[in-house]
Amino acid sequence: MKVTRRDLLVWSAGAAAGLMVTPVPWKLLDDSSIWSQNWPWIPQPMRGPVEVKQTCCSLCPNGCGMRVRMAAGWPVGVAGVSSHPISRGALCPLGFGAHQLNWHPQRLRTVRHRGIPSSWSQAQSAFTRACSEGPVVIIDGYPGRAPSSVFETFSQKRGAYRVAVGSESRALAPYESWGGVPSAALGYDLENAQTIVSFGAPLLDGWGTPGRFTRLWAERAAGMTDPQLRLIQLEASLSRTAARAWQWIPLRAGSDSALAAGVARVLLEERLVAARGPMPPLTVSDAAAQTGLTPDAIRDLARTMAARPPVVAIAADHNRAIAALNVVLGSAGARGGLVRRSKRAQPWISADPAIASVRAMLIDSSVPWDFAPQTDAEVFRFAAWDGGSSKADWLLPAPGFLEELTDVPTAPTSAIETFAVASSLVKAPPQVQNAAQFLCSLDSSLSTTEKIIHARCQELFRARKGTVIGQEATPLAKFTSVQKLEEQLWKGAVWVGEPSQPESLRCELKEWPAAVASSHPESWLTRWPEAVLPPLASKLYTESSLREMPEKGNA
Amino acid sequence: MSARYGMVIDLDRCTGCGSCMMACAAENNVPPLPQASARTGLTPMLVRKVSNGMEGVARREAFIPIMCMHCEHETPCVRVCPQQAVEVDKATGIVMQMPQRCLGCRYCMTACPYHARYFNWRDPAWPSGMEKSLNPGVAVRMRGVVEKCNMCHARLHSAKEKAAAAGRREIDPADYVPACVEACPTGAIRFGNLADKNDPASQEARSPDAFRLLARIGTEPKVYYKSKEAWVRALAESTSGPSSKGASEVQHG
Amino acid sequence: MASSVLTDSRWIARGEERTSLSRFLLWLAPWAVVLAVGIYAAGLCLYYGLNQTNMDNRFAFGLWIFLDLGIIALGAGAFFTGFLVYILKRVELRTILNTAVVVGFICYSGAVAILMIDVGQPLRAWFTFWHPNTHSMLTEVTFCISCYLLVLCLEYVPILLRNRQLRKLPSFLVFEHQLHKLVPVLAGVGTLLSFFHQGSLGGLYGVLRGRPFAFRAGFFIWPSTFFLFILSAIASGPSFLMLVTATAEKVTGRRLVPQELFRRLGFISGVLLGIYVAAKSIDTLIWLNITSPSVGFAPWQYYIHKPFGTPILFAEIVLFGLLPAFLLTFRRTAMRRGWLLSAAALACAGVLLNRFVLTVQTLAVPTLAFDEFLQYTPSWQEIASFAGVMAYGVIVYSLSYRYLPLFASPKGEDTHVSGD
Amino acid sequence: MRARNAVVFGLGLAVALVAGWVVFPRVLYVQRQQPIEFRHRTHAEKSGVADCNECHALHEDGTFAGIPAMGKCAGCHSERIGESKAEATLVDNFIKPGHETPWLVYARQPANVWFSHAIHVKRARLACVECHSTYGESDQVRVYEVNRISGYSRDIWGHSMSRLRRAPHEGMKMSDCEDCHRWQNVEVGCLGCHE
Repeated sequence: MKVTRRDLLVWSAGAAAGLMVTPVPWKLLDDSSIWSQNWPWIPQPMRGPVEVKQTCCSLCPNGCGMRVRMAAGWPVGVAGVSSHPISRGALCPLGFGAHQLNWHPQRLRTVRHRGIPSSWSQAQSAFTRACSEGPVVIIDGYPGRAPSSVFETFSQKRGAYRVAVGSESRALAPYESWGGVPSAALGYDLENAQTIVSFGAPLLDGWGTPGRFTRLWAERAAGMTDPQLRLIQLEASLSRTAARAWQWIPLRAGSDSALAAGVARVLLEERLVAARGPMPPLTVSDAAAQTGLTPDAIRDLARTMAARPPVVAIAADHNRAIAALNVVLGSAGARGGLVRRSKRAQPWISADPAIASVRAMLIDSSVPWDFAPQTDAEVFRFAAWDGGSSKADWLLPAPGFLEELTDVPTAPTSAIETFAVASSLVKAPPQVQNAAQFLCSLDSSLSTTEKIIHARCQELFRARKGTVIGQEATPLAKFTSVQKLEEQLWKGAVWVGEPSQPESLRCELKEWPAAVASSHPESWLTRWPEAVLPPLASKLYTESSLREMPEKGNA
Repeated sequence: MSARYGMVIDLDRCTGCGSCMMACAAENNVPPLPQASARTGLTPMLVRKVSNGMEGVARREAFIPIMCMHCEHETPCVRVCPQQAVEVDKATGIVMQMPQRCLGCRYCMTACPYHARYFNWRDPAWPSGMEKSLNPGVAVRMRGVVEKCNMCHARLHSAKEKAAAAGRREIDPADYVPACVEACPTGAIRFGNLADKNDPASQEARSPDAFRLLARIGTEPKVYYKSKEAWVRALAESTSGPSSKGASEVQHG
Repeated sequence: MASSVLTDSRWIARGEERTSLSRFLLWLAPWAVVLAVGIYAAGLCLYYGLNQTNMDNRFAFGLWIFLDLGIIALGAGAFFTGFLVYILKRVELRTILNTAVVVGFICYSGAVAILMIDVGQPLRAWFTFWHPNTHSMLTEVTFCISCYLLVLCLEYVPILLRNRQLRKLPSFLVFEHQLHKLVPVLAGVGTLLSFFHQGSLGGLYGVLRGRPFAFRAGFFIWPSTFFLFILSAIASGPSFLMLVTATAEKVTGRRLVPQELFRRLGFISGVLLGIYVAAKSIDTLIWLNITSPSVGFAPWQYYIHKPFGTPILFAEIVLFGLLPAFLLTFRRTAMRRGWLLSAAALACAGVLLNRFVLTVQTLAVPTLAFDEFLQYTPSWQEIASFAGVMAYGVIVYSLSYRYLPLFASPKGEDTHVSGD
Repeated sequence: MRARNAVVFGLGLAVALVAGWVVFPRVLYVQRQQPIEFRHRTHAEKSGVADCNECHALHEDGTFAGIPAMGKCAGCHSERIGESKAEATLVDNFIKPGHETPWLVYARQPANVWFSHAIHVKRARLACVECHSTYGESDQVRVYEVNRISGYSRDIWGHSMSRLRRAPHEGMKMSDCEDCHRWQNVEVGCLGCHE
């Protein structure tokens, strides 16, 4: 039988009609749409048990309380802890994306020697050799922790221990020289201040522990025409803080010292304050000329400041004139001003970026990437993320977010002492260790971080002072054993010391400090110096134009 | 009981830090795509910087967080969606966007006066390994669909589940707080049930300082704003900028 | 000559004079290249997603939607001619009926093809049929356009089957004959469907409460743009048919339809355009003075953004509305082919401008006080895929012209007008 | 002529029907074996587990444990009990190295679905068998079938391609959820069940 073209057509018609009453077209239509809802190349969240852990953030020295949601053992979300006495439930914007940092494309996972993959044993032998050949400097960006103590002990015999701290801590240095109290023991008693005069300090934009001032400002100043807390921002440009301040006074960039001097002069001349310091050499009209303000504006500012004590001036950086203004105001060592929060803190020596005649330099991962030392020494830099420094001979992969055990000492600007423990909640990648572990592996006589934390807990327990704030606040005296205390701290509780004694800081100032050209860098949140940010932050700020991105693009 | 979830955002308290944006994006598994740009980005919560248009000492700036306003009446996006991928939930008043139903026609985006809807112009992607940090309560969207603020629905799910396990019908309000509200360091965002007269958010929404964006269009948005600053109110309530040269600092392009 | 080797005279209707196959292929070649590039661009959009376009979150609709709306309006000639011929019994328009069907088919299939690229998830487009939101204008558009495309296919098939070779299959001839009986019914159905989707396309923007530039008051559930779109579509449809035929005459060098038919089409177009302009003017006045101010938008603020100043409104109503309406109806100008065709072109440009204003200006104009005016430039992929659709149109039209009795009367007798 | 046409047409029809109803399902679904031969009944009888909840626990916060983690198995199977091959696989391949067993979950919904066992079990008081049938009393693991295109378990659509005959554990498509909700007068919005 001959198959004709016609047969083929009729057959196809039958097949087509038949196909319509089979599942084929309908199921394919359905399945293909379901396929498009579950494309295999779209990542899906992990399945697994969900739990919430409380800890403290150790990414910067401010140690905000953090609640970390974990799914299948990985952190999947971060929130603040509202019971935390300093951070009060807030985090900095970057904190909310911190759980993604460990997966950052710039994460360091292997030892690198001058850009070439190397190994820990080679790094160890290189460091041991360096130690035997000459002095070694260890630079710490987050002093006061248990690892810092490891660094100090190690460098006592072999070289020097130095710290590279942020501008907030540097702003406290003048009081150390005038009052003899280590700046590590000083803080601002913001909670009792009624007038806060900020010389360009980004108070509402990442200054100090973010939650502390923003919460305070929100409760006592936000949206009020006559706020309980007067925030006066003296700054050349309309920053985020200036935009929200009770008063914004734009002054010429870099003229903060002149303004401080001018204000101090008015205060003393008009006897608005009891004379506690020397008369600044600068006249009000000179100050006006330098700052671009009118002499009357400076007088008004001085009167406003004196009108609502306690008043405190906050410098953005190491500015001695502003510190001197606080002395004139009587705010150094007074309620609502600068206070000494700790009796135990040791003075530390700031790291000078130009360090010569050193054989080797070990930089801890807590040191920000903008600290780029000019030295001939062999540099061993620990870091969790490659921030793009070319200066390090050795790049050593350090634990990232929540990957290491550390204690969290008092935040730099805090008025009261705190102590917390950040335990290691996430398993670190195999090739990773921190500087303290590295040193302990070289010198077995060193106490490990764990032992130091244990010792500190015992010390706290013996002192029987302060309160432990966990699920609820418990006076430390009620703890029956150090184990109980440790258990609480490891679960994310915070120990809070007793209120500070303002009078224990006394500043002697013979003459007005010579003007130092102040160039306070923009807030780390306004223009990020660090190249490593949570990828979400990079994305969101690009899309919202809320903040300027670092010049060099990164993921 | 049928709730009407809404928010009151105190603009005088907003410092423009961006915590809400970060918390929102992290909660909702927004991909950190490196090709991000202001025009094709994905910001279910977007803080916009506005100014009074002046320069020098007279200049004032404020920040306005923009998100889905969860319009109650004639919800523009719900009316236009051809295949019911958006709806106003009867029980909560939340305007729900279902990316899995969406065909990506973007008609809802042209309908939304607040530009609070975002299209997935690209397939989502994370740096290798980062998918382990995804929130398990929120499904990742694929390219070609529209998404927006769903008022952190995953948190409502958890709250409901917790209530069911405890044998309760109603959720505990403390269990359901959207990520942006929780993250705001100044407590500028108040979240609550607007249908409940005793709810603090509902009371604040009725305060004389409260207003809504483009309220005259008549869509009854459930996100309120408040500010004591006259220029902020004038700018937010009016429909045209203070001057023809852009009042907005948000640079598009 | 190559044509002696390669010939397709078997397929060309008896008695028709057509250019040689090689010349024809030469004519098709550039269009085929454009089509190929268009398919490639469309493929890029489907494979990589819509990031290949320059659309963004504010400009969620771009070139594609504008041109879709435009060609669907211009394609309205198909249903309207059918309506005139079969419902209103204007038999003198029969000559142009096949052209109208082919042009309509091209416009609609092209528009649907572009829409399938334009949506982010084409695989889920059928959800509209399965989970329709009956309140949405887009649902109405989707249903009507897909149904009407089916109708156009059914109308196109009889024309296709009258090809010289295809006619040889006896069952095809029967099929064609049966289908042909259906054509008046199809014309009626098509009219109804078209009426609704042309209107819904206008409603698409008119209902946008959140876009006061587009939002219009209306009757019952339909905003005024619903009716304006129908009017402008049927006004420009005949003009577009006239332009297409005139272009075909120019390209082939033959007179295909009598000049009288052009005049008649022009007159229909002109009268409807006049009605449209009047309605549009009233609508604009109501919108500027009542609708828009009532939601807090002062009329001036729509027109402060260059290049969308008031001149564009003037152009839309007067230059591309009133003027062609006058030229098409006024006897002295309508008698002159040049004037007539220019007026038809103006009318078509006018409907395109209207669609442009409604799609693009609506999105460009800010709604929030702190929004800004935005601009958008289509990417090459957008332009190329649309150019591909145009090339597809030219190719389908050329093939239809060559192999099908386009200008024959639908009865099938060789009574077509062959010029020269 | 007509008869011939009818026969040819019928032939086409028949081929399509066979292809669509018989061949197509076999092509569309792939069969996969579970990693271990697991017997619900043995566990119920030998270890005295009476309640599904003992292994498939509902946590206090309402989250559902699903298939128990390795730790639960290791409670008894830290060393081999018995001689079976499955026992060896379990202990040597999973428990000792500490790997989770990659069970193929018959009722697995995609990531965009939020299903709360707590709400259905605690509030609506649905018994396990109403959705999962009597699989908990079975003596062997079923074959797991996966859809090649959508990646879904066959239980979601159900074994009957026409969806006309369905066992209780089959049919977990959205329309099935909707049907039950409609019967029970439970009104939920899209995001009531979607993530």
